[in-house]
Amino acid sequence: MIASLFVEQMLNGLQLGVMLFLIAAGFTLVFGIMNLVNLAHGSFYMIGAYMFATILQKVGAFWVSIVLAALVTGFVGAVLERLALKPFYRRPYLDQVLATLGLILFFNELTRIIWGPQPLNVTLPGALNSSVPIIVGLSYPMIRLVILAVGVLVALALYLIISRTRAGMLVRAGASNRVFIGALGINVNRVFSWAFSVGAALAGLAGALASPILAVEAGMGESVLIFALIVVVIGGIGSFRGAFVAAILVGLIDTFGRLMFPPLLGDISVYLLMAAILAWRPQGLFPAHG
Amino acid sequence: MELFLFKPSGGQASARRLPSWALLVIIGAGLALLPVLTHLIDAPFYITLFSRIMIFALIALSLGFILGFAGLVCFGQAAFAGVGAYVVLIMSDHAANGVPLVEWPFAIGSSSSAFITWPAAMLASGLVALVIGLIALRTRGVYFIMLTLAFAQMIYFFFVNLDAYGGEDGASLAERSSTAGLLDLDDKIVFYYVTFAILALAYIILRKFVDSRFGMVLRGGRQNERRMAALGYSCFRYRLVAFVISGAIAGLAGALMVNHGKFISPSFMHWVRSSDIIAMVVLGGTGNLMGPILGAAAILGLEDVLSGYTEHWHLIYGPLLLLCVLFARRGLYGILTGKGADND
Amino acid sequence: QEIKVGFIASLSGSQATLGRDLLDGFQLGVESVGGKLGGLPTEVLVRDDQGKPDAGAQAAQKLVERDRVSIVTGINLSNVLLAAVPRVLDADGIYLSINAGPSELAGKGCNSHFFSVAHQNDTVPETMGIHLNDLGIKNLYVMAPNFAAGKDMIAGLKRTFKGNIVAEIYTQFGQLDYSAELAKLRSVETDALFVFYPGGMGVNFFKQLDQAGLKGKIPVYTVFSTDQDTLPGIGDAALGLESTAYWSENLDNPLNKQFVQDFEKTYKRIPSPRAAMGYDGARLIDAALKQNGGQFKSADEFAKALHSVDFKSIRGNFKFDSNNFPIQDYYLLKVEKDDQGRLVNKVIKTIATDYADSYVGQCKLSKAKS
Amino acid sequence: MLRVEGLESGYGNSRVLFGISLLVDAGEVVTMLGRNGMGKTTTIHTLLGIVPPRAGQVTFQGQAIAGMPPYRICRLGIGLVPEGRHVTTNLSVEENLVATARGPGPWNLAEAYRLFPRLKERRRSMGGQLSGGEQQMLAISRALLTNPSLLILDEATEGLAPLIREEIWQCIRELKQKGQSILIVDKNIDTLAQIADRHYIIEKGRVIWSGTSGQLQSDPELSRRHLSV
Amino acid sequence: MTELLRVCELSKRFGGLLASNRLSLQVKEGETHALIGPNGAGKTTLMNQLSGELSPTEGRILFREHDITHLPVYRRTALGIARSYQLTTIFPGFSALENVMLAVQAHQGHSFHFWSNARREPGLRRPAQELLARVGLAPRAEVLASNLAHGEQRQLEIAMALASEPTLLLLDEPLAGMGAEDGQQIIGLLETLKRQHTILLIEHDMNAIFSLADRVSVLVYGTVIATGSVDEIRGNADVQKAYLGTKDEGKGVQHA
Ligand SMILES: Nc1ncnc2c1ncn2[C@@H]1O[C@H](COP(=O)(O)OP(=O)(O)OP(=O)(O)O)[C@@H](O)[C@H]1O
Ligand SMILES: Nc1ncnc2c1ncn2[C@@H]1O[C@H](COP(=O)(O)OP(=O)(O)OP(=O)(O)O)[C@@H](O)[C@H]1O
Ligand SMILES: CC(C)C[C@H](N)C(=O)O
Ligand SMILES: [Mg+2]
Ligand SMILES: [Mg+2]
Repeated sequence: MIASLFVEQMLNGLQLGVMLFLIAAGFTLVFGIMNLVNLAHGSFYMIGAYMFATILQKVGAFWVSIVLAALVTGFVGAVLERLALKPFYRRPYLDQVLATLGLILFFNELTRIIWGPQPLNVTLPGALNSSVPIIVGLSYPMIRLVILAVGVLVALALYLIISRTRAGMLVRAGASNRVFIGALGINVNRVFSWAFSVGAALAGLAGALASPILAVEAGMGESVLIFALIVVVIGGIGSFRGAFVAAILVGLIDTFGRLMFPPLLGDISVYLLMAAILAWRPQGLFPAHG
Repeated sequence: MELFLFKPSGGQASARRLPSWALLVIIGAGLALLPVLTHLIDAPFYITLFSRIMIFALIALSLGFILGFAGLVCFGQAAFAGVGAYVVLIMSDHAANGVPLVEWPFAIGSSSSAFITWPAAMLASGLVALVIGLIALRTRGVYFIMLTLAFAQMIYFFFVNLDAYGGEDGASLAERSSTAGLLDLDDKIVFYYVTFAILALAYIILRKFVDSRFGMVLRGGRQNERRMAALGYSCFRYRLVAFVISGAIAGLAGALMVNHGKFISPSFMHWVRSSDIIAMVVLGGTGNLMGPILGAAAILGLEDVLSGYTEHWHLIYGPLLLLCVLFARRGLYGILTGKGADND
Repeated sequence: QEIKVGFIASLSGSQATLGRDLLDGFQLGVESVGGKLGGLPTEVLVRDDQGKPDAGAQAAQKLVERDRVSIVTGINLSNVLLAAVPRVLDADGIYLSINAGPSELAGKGCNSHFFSVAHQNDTVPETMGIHLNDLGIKNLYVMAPNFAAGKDMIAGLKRTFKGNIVAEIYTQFGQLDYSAELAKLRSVETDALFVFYPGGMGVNFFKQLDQAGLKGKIPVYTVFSTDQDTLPGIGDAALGLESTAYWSENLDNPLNKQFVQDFEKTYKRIPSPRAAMGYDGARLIDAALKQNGGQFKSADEFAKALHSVDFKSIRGNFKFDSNNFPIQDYYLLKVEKDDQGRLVNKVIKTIATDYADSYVGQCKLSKAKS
Repeated sequence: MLRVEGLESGYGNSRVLFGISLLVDAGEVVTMLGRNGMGKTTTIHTLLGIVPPRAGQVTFQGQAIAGMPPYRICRLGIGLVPEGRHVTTNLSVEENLVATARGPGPWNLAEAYRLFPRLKERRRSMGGQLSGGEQQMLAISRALLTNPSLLILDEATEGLAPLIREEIWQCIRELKQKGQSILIVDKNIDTLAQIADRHYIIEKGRVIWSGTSGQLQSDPELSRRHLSV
Repeated sequence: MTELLRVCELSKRFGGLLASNRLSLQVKEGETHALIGPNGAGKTTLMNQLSGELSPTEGRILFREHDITHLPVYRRTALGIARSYQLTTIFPGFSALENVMLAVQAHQGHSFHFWSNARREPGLRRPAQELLARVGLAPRAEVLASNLAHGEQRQLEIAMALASEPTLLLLDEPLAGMGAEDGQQIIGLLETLKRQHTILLIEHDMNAIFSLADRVSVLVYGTVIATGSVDEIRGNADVQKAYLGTKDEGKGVQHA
């Protein structure tokens, strides 16, 4: 009994963790590396969820809808970057915060107008809506296993791209040296645009994956945004490895905290974790900038 | 580095539009005379609205002080205000039920008098700021922001779990604070002028602070902390004092807030609220004390006007915010006075 | 003279389906009396509280101070109601609740200008407690969101349920992911589960319960969570769930049949109890105004009329108790499919008749009268 | 190879360049000399498009490049060692070199490490952890690895120990022999006079003198007046 | 001459790298002591440990026989150690005068004054003006520091360092990026300071070193390989091999 509870909670925590990583990865791309605090990153999560709900209704095929939702969100990200965010790369953080706060309000309202103020509910096709036996006495929801798998695969792919490829280096070089990387023959604008879209697509992917277990509603991005921020900061701004470790840590602490701690402690466990880690290592677990 | 490398120079040359003292006079006189105006056009509701605006202006002012002059972007200003509000609520509640606030280790009686509860609110918020500051001020930049956010969220959840006072649902204040018969805070106009007086006083005091030796140390630390240390300053102490002052003022604003709405809930302390406060400061213009007041008025005023036209007012308001930041680089204060607000 | 009604409800967020149904029902009610409440030109000012007490309180304040409405109604959430009602009463307005019925306003805090036409929160789970006793359930696992109504629901249940409460779990209001709670539930021995999860919370809870393979394993009983404002969202995962309520789309009386038919025709969906109470609320205002000769003279006069008017509710038996909360009948409902394959709440049996709430004794209005 | 005519630019309201013209032929080593703040760096930044030109023409290998974004100009075959180094602080030394490397050409990682063995020792360190001089070596190698047809060095020997500085001059002599075109800004005028073919003296955004090394050395008055040497 | 600063067996480790390697050094009261060495030898790292911005892995730093190894920066300043940086660091948003006033205020130690306007205080203005005059910046007092020319910013930085009336001045490449004219001006300034302060100076400009320094220490791979008078060092074969180059370097850098 206790073993199965532990296993189930472990899986829940990991699933929340990879989910957070998908969101935090994009955020860290844009914030940690391109130096843009894009609070509207949460909106991509929301857009991904709405796109998935809409496409699934039309198409009916789960994987096609997931991929399309992520792609469409990436595209929305590309358009947004070009139209609204370009000028903000070199602005102080607070300007970025304010501008992207405005974008959050805009996107929330827009989804309310397009899809109505009530949450959408996504019903999964067939087998995905069932559960699979894992150990004796525990059958675990299929969809959560899918999220876990996709999240881990994406994390791995991302890690390889960022650490091993030239594109990854350029992205990491990013804002810290924008002008002179450009003067060495690199089209930094394009690198940034791509990185931004990929970040948006990852958030969209997270939103699409989450929509069957959560609800699709305007404003759904804000609550995950704050967790994504925490993940990025705990991990060390700009560090992917850090973001991954932190995401898993936050996922586990939150899941176990709600179960084992008294209510107040359960509610604040993640914040306590961040405060403790920052008190111990003021630059997060894996400071990226030397 | 590059940020400075290509900073267009000569921006100073833009024409001065309005001297800042004139702006101050306009704001002050406008607020002082507002009740007369609302009486003339029979729109008493605006007294309520502007009382609210001034309360938020006070919170924004308390943040503008540390943000603009010490570079401390605190993501928990609303939580400080909330603590102040709860202190007033809890003390008044105890007073109404005749239960002392604390019985151990020594008895502390309770009160609903503004002369006791409001300073108590400042004290409590200041103490909370002290504790948070002791830890958070050891970090910089984004890490500081996130730590203040973390502590603010802890306070938020503390009150969410405080079932005795409504938990997440919040609680109503039965009676406004008493003032030993001096003032009737139930009278909207009296309350308005009390709020106005407090805002004006806070402005004057902070104005003095930022130009004093203490203020110069804060500003220096904002521009170049490394250099400050090499000069022999420990910025930490000065920042801590500023942080506590700021927290106490926010606490006072909280005391006003709970008296204004006769209701307080943890959602007043949620991080989204604090981000609203930051928005007010940034929109108004950082690095001066009039900016936060202008920002609070602009945001709450715009909300009131726009929401009157359409329920989808965020669709306009959001992009408007973005455009304001894009084109009004120095905030509303900058637009009105033509001065660089951020130039220390 | 014209009559201005302020209508506040959660029109966005996780409780938005409730707000939508309340509003649709209310407006259908206004339509049903010719678009004029009490024969007066009627203006309904609609505001969204987003499910937040402070937003609701501010909306209420603006409605009474700026728009000068005489009657405010609509609020679906008890916590929002508790924050908003003082604003209305302070400004000498009337508040008529068509959904939320927090205990605070039924007992010590009752007020001659506050009415609830729908229910007092505790009563519904109290009748569920009676049903669970009848079933012989000994051990019960209890879950609800941590807010005013959630606390009332569990208090009500515990008032009548005689068995043992295995665990009493409060979750955050608006929580969407219940995986941790479900894991815990799976690890505990219990005869049955009682939950109160209105709106979006219910949709997620029941879906996840089903996905986790727990639904068939533990009998589940609920209140306010499997109505037409959540059923389409939950889908087949709701089949077979039992709840208690004072109204159902299948309640068999001519007025109700008419209402359900009209509602389905206008809005292309089955009405929920929220829609029904919105409808009743509008018609109650109409009846009270008519009793006063088609005028709103003063809040006091109108309140008197509200309390005393002989009003035909679509739920059948209905009258106001001395604390201005209803005395009414309660039924056991079960989610089944109708002949068109839609999920509906079938009325299984009557559990209590002329049932009053447990707070009326603490209300000073009652003492004045008795 | 590079021809600049009547180039004007500035920052914000202030004009810095008032019509600079200069020429670098294939295989030539050319310098810009001048006191602090006279506009040498600005000239380089303007011809590379980092600072937008306000007037004038720039042609590189026969192609007009004024107004193009910097990355396109540099891809045509210009390698810049910027004043102030500007190495990427959060990439390792090796990544700094690889990220922007471009071929084909004689320069590769091994060549760069042969030139600066110190960099090889520190190859795994982050750019930001290097000492000032190490960063300078990195900036030079980085530019060489783009295998440019024109190399531009802006104060490339600043902060270098005398020994290393001498090695850099030696390296430039070798490059020159291999036919590399180079534009140099530096304060070591005597050394430059030995290495370079021709010189431009810039004062207040104008070219006030140009000539060969021989002409420069034969006119000490010139140096004293315009370069305060 | 008595000993002012003593560094004993100082080590600083960055991961696998020993940036200071059992480094020992003495600076005598009143002397101008130059520190030279190849790039990456650990000169700046040593400076940072002396000023307190880095803390050593091992070893001790004694200032007037007090152990200051673990004191924070601001406490060392109070004891009389002031520094300038390899890259200019000033307060860009203040005028030159205000920059120095802040330094004077630090020295006076009364900064918890909340009420009177600091910018108008004669007690701060007058000393600050004097300091500006001393470094030759008096006419530029009201100019925003960020608008000063590079050389002027370095002068300003020295004025600020002087405000604490320091015994020991730590100067890291004060001539970096400076043309002949500005450089000459700074050298002149250092020559006058030399008489009133003990100076520890890092420079790659040999002319400056040879004209200013009383003694020179050569740092290679984190250790001092030689200390001596200018002439001793110039003639030292090890130093030539590790740093100066075999050719007569004096020629190459004559005009720097
Ligand atoms: N980013 C900038 N913004 C404003 N003015 C600038 C900027 N960069 C340089 N200047 C000004 O332009 C003029 C020319 O500067 P530039 O850097 O081109 O000189 P330089 O000849 O390279 O000097 P140095 O020998 O010091 O490197 C100077 O007056 C300088 O103050
Ligand atoms: N924070 C750090 N992390 C890792 N290595 C570092 C760090 N700081 C310095 N180093 C290394 O320590 C060595 C000494 O650096 P330092 O800056 O002291 O050299 P320096 O003697 O001042 O050189 P230069 O004359 O080039 O300025 C260098 O190899 C540098 O890469
Ligand atoms: C009826 C329920 C859906 C809501 C509950 N009565 C409340 O007060 O919030
Ligand atoms: Mg230059
Ligand atoms: Mg150095």
